[in-house]
Amino acid sequence: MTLKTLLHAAKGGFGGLAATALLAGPAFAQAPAPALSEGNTAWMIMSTVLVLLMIVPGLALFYGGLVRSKNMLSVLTQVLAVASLTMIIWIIYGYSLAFTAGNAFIGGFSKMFLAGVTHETVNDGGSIPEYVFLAFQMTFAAITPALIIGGLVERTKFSAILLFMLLWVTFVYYPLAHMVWHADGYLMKLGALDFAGGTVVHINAGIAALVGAIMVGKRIGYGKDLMSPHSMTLTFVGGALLWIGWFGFNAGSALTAGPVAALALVNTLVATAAAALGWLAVEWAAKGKPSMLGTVSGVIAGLVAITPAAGLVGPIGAIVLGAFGSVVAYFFCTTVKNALGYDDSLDVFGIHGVAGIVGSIGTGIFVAPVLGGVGVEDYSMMAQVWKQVVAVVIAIVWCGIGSAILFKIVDLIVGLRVTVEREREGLDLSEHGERAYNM
Amino acid sequence: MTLKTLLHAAKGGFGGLAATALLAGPAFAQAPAPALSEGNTAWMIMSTVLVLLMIVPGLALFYGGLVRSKNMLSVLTQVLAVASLTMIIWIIYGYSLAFTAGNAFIGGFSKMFLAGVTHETVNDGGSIPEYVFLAFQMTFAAITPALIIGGLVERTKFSAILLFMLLWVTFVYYPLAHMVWHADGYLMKLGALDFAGGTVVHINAGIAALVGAIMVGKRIGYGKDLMSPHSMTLTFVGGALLWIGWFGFNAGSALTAGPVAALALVNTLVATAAAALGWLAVEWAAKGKPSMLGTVSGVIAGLVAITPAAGLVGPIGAIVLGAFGSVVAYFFCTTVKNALGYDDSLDVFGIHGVAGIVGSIGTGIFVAPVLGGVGVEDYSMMAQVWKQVVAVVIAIVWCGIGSAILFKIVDLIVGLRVTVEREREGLDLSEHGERAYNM
Amino acid sequence: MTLKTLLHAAKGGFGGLAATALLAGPAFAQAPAPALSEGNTAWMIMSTVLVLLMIVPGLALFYGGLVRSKNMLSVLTQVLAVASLTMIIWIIYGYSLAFTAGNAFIGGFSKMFLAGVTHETVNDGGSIPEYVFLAFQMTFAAITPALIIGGLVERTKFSAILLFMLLWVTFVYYPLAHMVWHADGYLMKLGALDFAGGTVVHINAGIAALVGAIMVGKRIGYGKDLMSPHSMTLTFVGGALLWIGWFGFNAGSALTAGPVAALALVNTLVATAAAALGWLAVEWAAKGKPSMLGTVSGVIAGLVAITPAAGLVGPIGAIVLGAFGSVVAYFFCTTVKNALGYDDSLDVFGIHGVAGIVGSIGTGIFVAPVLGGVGVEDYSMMAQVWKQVVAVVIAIVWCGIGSAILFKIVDLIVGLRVTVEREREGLDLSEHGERAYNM
Amino acid sequence: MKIVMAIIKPFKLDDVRDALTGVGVHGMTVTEVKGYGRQKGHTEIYRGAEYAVSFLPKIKIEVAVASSQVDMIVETIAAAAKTGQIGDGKIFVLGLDNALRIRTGETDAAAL
Amino acid sequence: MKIVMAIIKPFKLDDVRDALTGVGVHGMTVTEVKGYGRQKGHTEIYRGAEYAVSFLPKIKIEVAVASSQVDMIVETIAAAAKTGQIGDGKIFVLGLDNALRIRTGETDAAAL
Amino acid sequence: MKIVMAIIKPFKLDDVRDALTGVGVHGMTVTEVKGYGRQKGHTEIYRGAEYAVSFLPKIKIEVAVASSQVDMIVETIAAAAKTGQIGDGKIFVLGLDNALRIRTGETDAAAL
Ligand SMILES: Nc1ncnc2c1ncn2[C@@H]1O[C@H](COP(=O)(O)OP(=O)(O)O)[C@@H](O)[C@H]1O
Ligand SMILES: Nc1ncnc2c1ncn2[C@@H]1O[C@H](COP(=O)(O)OP(=O)(O)O)[C@@H](O)[C@H]1O
Ligand SMILES: Nc1ncnc2c1ncn2[C@@H]1O[C@H](COP(=O)(O)OP(=O)(O)O)[C@@H](O)[C@H]1O
Repeated sequence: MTLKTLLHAAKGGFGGLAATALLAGPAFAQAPAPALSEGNTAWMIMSTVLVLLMIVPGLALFYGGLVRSKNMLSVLTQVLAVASLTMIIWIIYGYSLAFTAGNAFIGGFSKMFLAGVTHETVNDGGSIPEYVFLAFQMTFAAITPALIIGGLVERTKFSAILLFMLLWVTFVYYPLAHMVWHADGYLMKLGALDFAGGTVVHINAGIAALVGAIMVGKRIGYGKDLMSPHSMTLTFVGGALLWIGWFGFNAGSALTAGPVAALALVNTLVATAAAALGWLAVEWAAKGKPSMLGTVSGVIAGLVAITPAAGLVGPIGAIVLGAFGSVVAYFFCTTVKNALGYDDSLDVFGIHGVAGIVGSIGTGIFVAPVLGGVGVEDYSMMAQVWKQVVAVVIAIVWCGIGSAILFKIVDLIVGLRVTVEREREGLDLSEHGERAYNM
Repeated sequence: MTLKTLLHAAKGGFGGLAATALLAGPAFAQAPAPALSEGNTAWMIMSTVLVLLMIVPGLALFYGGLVRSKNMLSVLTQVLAVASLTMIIWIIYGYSLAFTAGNAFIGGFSKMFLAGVTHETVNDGGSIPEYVFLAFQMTFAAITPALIIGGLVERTKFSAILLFMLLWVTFVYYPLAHMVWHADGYLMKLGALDFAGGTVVHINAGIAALVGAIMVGKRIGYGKDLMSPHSMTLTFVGGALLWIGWFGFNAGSALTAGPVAALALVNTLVATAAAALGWLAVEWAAKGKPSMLGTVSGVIAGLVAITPAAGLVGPIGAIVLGAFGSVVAYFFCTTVKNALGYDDSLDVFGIHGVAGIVGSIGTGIFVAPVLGGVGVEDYSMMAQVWKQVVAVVIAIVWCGIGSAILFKIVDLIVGLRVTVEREREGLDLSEHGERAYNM
Repeated sequence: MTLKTLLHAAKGGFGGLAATALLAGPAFAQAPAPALSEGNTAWMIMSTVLVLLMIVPGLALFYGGLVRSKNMLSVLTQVLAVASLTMIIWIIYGYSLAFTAGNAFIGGFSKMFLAGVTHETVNDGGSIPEYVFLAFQMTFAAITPALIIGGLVERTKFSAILLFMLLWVTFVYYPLAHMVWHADGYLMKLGALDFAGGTVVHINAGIAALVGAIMVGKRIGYGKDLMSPHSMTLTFVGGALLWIGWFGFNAGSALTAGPVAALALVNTLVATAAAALGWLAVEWAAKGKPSMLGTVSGVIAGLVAITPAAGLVGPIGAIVLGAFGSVVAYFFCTTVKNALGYDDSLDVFGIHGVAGIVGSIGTGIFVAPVLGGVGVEDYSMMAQVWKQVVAVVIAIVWCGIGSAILFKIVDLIVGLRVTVEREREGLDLSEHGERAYNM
Repeated sequence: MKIVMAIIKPFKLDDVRDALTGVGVHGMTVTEVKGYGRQKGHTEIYRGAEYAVSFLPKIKIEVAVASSQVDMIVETIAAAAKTGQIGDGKIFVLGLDNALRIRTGETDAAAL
Repeated sequence: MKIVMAIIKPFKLDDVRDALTGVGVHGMTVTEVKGYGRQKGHTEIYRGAEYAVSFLPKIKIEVAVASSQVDMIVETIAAAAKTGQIGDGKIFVLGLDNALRIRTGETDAAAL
Repeated sequence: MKIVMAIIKPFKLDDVRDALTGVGVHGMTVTEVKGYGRQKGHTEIYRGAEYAVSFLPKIKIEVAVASSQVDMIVETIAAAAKTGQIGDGKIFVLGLDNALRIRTGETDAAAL
């Protein structure tokens, strides 16, 4: 059995899910019966926990280490509060809007407050409880808005961030998730590939952060004052935990503990390693010194680049994709950003947006069996790359316009930015009444 | 099949265990044969590792970040040493006292030094090796004494802490664990619900810490000197890792990777998110600023509140329980504690004790099928709440009296408190001969 | 069924693998069919992730916290870059050299670039995808060189470290892994026991670090200047995460989620706890104060000592082995090192080398069924201990000579050491152009 | 005018600050320093390495005052900072030629 | 010679450094300090505990200068450090008897 | 009496402390400071952002001494702190009007 029918067989679930049934080699062929699998359930519970680990403490530390110490707690609080808020919304209407039948762009309200979800309902593949499936997806819907924070740090009001994220998941994230991952979704039907969330999560967050960085404006003293990261150690820890958690994100997107997850596991190791070495090498060549922050930035860029491709390309394809995504992201973070002058403070666009685009388009290339990929039915590289480009463009446009409107609305309601005095004092004291360190 | 017979079917094991067999929906009904399940075993090994993650580095950092830097290492050492000590005791006689037949209050000595435990013995449900079951329970018996440390920090002798914990697990923890989780146990027979350890772990630790805080006395300068936490960042990391590890604690208490664990997974996500938002909201309203420490304190309060209920209530019940537990804990930590003037330094009672009580009693309410819970046989809300109250009162009385006696004994033998000079110098130097930071 | 035929039944795989099939008790006997197991796969994916967690952030923090803050980032970058580099080499030729047929000392090139590895290939036991097996082994091949860094910190060139590690895995690690873990391997055939890598990983890394420490020379000011660890907190966190991740290392080496993993789980808990208490106790007795660093050092020593024995000895044997390994390591780190005067900066030899030797030889003793071990066919304590000694000696000689030659080569090509000015300024600024902290 | 520079034990800072406020001093500048003196330090042990640490944490307080107030202020600080144990610290008085308040441009006594 | 010691707001350090470089001062020593004065502090809350923090972060700059340059340098610092808001800080001038450059042994004005 | 204030390279602290102890000085106060001077700083790069850091870590040592001892002490410090490379630092001597040992109330020379 081959993988040719991969995406067209998807029946209302997650891209990776359908993949699993189809990837089944001989060893697996006896057991695709729609019974709960304790092994798959064990893996998917862990995957859910791993994605939560990416958010707290992973992302919170990765971002927090990069700001000045007077704003550390604001970052930590924002990440935690945004994740908490979007988890509750997920239960109320998010899961329903993203994963129930509706039209090509959005689901319905039939599962609001998890109506109809019980111990006995299972996911579409049938091998894990629906509770696990919705919890796993919940963490995706929570990390994506949290990623956006990186473009807004050190100057944005806490209230503005909460309000924006509430609106953004509703009007930008849930529709895009529906388009990409639901059987009726526009991009799913188109045949665009996104194994674990390259468009829905990374391009989406990258674009929103870029729009936000521009609309909120630069930090006081940007480009003039020393704004060195207050703790590179914490950034390292956060980056490392993002890598660790990303195995839940990528290999978990198989929704089973089988060969697809296995391939995603290997790819999430080697694409990342290659990306770390890639950034390190170009930086060493270009600036004379290979930096820790560069190496860790490469790690993240590699993880982003392999996300849409994790269960679809071979390990050598993964190495190439990771290294290439990393080098392109390096170029954006160091050259393009400075040239254009916007203050995407923690490079959400430069890393997640850029490597996400590279990965999404590259998936269309490296999925080719001749390049070691698993292939899709009637594969033609040109056609597949075109579908990938369409998906990327739709994500950029949808998110770009949506985010701009929502930032404007939030600005009108609560105001986006703190006062100059508060910004200078630091958000920890002015917005949260605490200090991070009292050594 | 319903869950009505839940607790009465428990046959010598853990509350959650019996639940599993009974929760089996159609998909599961074919497979309750008493064979080892690799999926369940995989999940339970991970759950054990996750609970260990709660202790080190989770709890150690959560507590350590809150003390002054001169006492940081004392907290880390205490947590690690107490966990190590109680793990060894668990092998020697703890497992036997807690989980073998005896009377309604304590087990026997038949499994001292793990006598009779082999590769071939399994847990009562039959699906995981007994080694895994006893390792999982070992981590519970290790984290509970470690929690108590929070009431004693910055002034208690290291030797006193070790001696107290040795006595305390023997005379307070093992009996209570037996009463609640063994088939012969008094509270198990009574029908009190405690899915993952609300009474045994949290109320128990909270009360012991309160007694300890009072008997050891206030720190020098308490209420007068600035005692701000030395690193809120570490407290955040610790809190986040507690959340991560708590999935092992709660969903692991299902002892299987099936629908019960799935429900506990969802509840441990949403109760916590709701609790974080709950504390944040009341603090914002009451003090004008939502703090990071408040949000993380809400996380812990929510986790504590959902612990006894994790596999028993529905997600909406979990949200209510989490938010409510958090708000009540807020009130205790900020108002009641100051009014009464005891120095429960890191709010073990205020958070674990208080939210534990809220959760234990709330479990009796939200387990109601009409409120989305899984129900118990012959459920009546009044009756069930009464059983829960009895269990709470027994835990409080047993632990309160026991702890007071043991603290007194330890005071007589080695003395509870370091000298004023040592306290002022900091326990790191005076008790351990090291400093935490040399930047 | 007993375990007597344990090692002789190994058919081309990992020691622990064969063990599993044989350990099967009654409950297991029905299911040893060579089909993929979702439960085993779930556990082995998690084990792989756990070993990665040992490297980043685990080992990086454990080591990083012990250096002065001016060298913090150099340690973090070295660990991350070395792991990344050796992962890519693993794909190119490492896996092939270690795990394909060849002669008794090295494998062949048949699986270069993972040739022939597909979705459908499985490990030798047949229950997990080959992708998972090779990913798991990849993390072992990455952590071992990373461990060596501890002997070289604060003075070695970044380029020298990368080049050395590239050569070292090729000429020292892959051959030794092949000898110990491949069916044709010299030490496998000899019948030497190494459950999870006592010789291949720990003795190997310990010896290489010792050779490196001597050949690179002492740090400027060693033995004279205050070189206190810059953050004991980070060392604690790293040590704790090493413990957490080590469950993947040890229990994962069973390659299945069954009774062998269960035993390794228990042993990895209790040997470590005993070792922590062991170091704490001797230090308290000898120096008057039990230190945090001592307790954590005990943790690592215990983990190292139990590594070769994890699935082979009983829990009581594990306690003895852990405590003994810890005390011997204490003696080396505090007395022998000072007497001999070499600057094995972070005690890689003192802990990994020494406890690794104790554990390897002790495995030959405590595997005895009469001491609670699982036994091997035709067991005789003298004979088995002799085999263990032979394995240890071969590892020491092979690694000692190989490492010395490779360090010499690297010295000739790029030079081992930075200039005095760069060393004094700190490697973070001089080699990486960054500072770790800007508080 | 004079600058009174006191080296005290860290835990006495609040007492000294309160005492100074009590006698009408409403400005001071504080620095974390390390002191070496008769008070003996401690030994730290990190695995095999033992270090005798002879520098102890101290607080330096600098107060600019009118010359007429110097004695009173020195006494106030001394009284508040005293524990009677070795390591209590020193008070030094230095000459101060000029003072300026940046915000207003006021000088000398008016600037304090 | 004199030592000019200025206590300023932290975010003004770069401005002051640039201004001093502009008038030919090429050496200075900077210390992180905490200041107590008219500028009111803030309140921090950690769960139940509220602390009024009255010491605020400030930067102390010390510049040794020839006596003839003192006024110019005080003015330069004052101009660069001024925001007009409370807490801008102080400038103190102290007498300096001798100066020595360790590297060369040069003394007094030549050492600066 | 005088206050000798030396700005030195951090890694020279132990040498200077030992040299001072050698000539009978048994008290000093040490502060971590940042120095700006002829010694050029370094460049740090954090992704796209390059910062030229001109303040370098230095150590400030303050020793109160009897006037008669000043020259000897200045020489001792200078000798111990010297590497001959740019950035070795300065030694400043300031006048000291009074000194007091808080513990005993001893003043002036007896307080040192
Ligand atoms: N000659 C000195 N110059 C500057 N500071 C000093 C001098 N002597 C002591 N100090 C400071 O005063 C502190 C207390 O001095 P010490 O001799 O320990 O105790 P005591 O003042 O009680 O005799 C020292 O830690 C140091 O900071
Ligand atoms: N008498 C003083 N002696 C030493 N430092 C002082 C004195 N008064 C004020 N300072 C320093 O100057 C800073 C600013 O003083 P403050 O009274 O707050 O504002 P302003 O200078 O605008 O009146 C203080 O934080 C403190 O560091
Ligand atoms: N005019 C000055 N006033 C105060 N401190 C100074 C002055 N000039 C230099 N320093 C201090 O002395 C240190 C060394 O000075 P620098 O010019 O770099 O080297 P050198 O002393 O060898 O000429 C500086 O880092 C600074 O801390």
